[in-house]
Amino acid sequence: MVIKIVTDVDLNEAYQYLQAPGAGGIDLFVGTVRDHAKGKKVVKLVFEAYAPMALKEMQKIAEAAQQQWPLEKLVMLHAVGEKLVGEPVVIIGVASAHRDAAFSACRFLIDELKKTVPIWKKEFYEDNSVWVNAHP
Amino acid sequence: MVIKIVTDVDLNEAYQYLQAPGAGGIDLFVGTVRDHAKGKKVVKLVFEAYAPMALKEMQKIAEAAQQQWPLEKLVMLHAVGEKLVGEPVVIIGVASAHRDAAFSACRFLIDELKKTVPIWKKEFYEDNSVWVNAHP
Amino acid sequence: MEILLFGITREIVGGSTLTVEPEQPLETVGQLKNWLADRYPAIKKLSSLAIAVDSEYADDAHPLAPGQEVALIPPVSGG
Amino acid sequence: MEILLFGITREIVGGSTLTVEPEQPLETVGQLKNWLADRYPAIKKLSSLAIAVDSEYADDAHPLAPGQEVALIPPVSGG
Repeated sequence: MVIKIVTDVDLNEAYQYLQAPGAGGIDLFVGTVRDHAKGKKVVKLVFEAYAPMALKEMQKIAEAAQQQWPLEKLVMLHAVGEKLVGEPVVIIGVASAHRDAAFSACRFLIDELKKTVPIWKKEFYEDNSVWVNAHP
Repeated sequence: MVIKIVTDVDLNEAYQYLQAPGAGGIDLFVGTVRDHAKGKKVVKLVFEAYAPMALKEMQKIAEAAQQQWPLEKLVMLHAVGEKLVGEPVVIIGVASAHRDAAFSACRFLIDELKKTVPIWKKEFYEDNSVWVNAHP
Repeated sequence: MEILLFGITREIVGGSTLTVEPEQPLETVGQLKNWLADRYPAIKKLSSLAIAVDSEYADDAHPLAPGQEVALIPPVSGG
Repeated sequence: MEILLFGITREIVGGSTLTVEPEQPLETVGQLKNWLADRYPAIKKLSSLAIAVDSEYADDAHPLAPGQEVALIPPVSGG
């Protein structure tokens, strides 16, 4: 199990960690910076993390996934700092003997990450910027 | 939309095709050679395709996915020839504005590919070999 | 008529193409399937057998005509 | 007591840490939340506010003690 908060997330690095002779299915989710949000043009994102706690929370989610599905390997990489349109910000990867578990676990991991892991995203539009989810 | 039957599938190539400024979620499925099947040790796989028809069938599946979900990009790569344990044999990738569509479409594409695309897999064990699914 | 063979059907017949020379013309996909089953009992043991005409799945009623590309499609196992 | 600030709470307070010097000791997470809400009305407008003690989410009843690492956790938005 590899869990990291880094400046740049890398797909090849993630894929490397997912190698296992018993794995037949690997699902990789890559979250990237989209050029629009809520009808506005997005220029860039800035991510900030409370790193020690974020790593702990990611670890908890990963353990929950491992209890629920038979996983060979698991990787969670999240970027911090400034990210431009098209750049990857988060990579979740799961290797399992069968694809069912890989898809389900990967989906679970990204959904839970978004709910509990102390990482914050500021969206910069052409005219202003907003901390995502901060206000109702 | 990129659909190919190739000697070696490549994750970076697939990821390249999935770049789109409107994409926020990319889901990649990589099918790899597992070291066991039905309780037996697998030494290698050999894939054979009826390529012109396989490409047509993959195209149909891709179009069905595009009708069902709002997709920015879609890639399906399938290998032919001999593949050893750990090697990737199929890569399915989908980029969409939101992760829901990316996960659902990716899952749909690999499930359908396994049902209809004329590609055949021979599993080589230590003592014999079998065309997968051939017999009840 | 020459038909393309793949996977286990290639091994059953012992070649990647088979020249079909029936006594009476085979007019449909269904008739071709029966002709094959009579000559290659191993084909009857497969989980399923489909026929593609011009690289599209064709049902039993599908007519056969000269110049078509015909292929046997044993149970697929890609992915 | 010094608390760590992130995201919008860092901007509301205007710094990445806040030294909390209450007139009366804050004994629980709930009391700290009330103290903050009184001094920073903008905090009350957030969708939610959690407190982490020693890098774990802590509920309102959680006791505060010297030597703990305390952090404000505004609504998260990773991924």
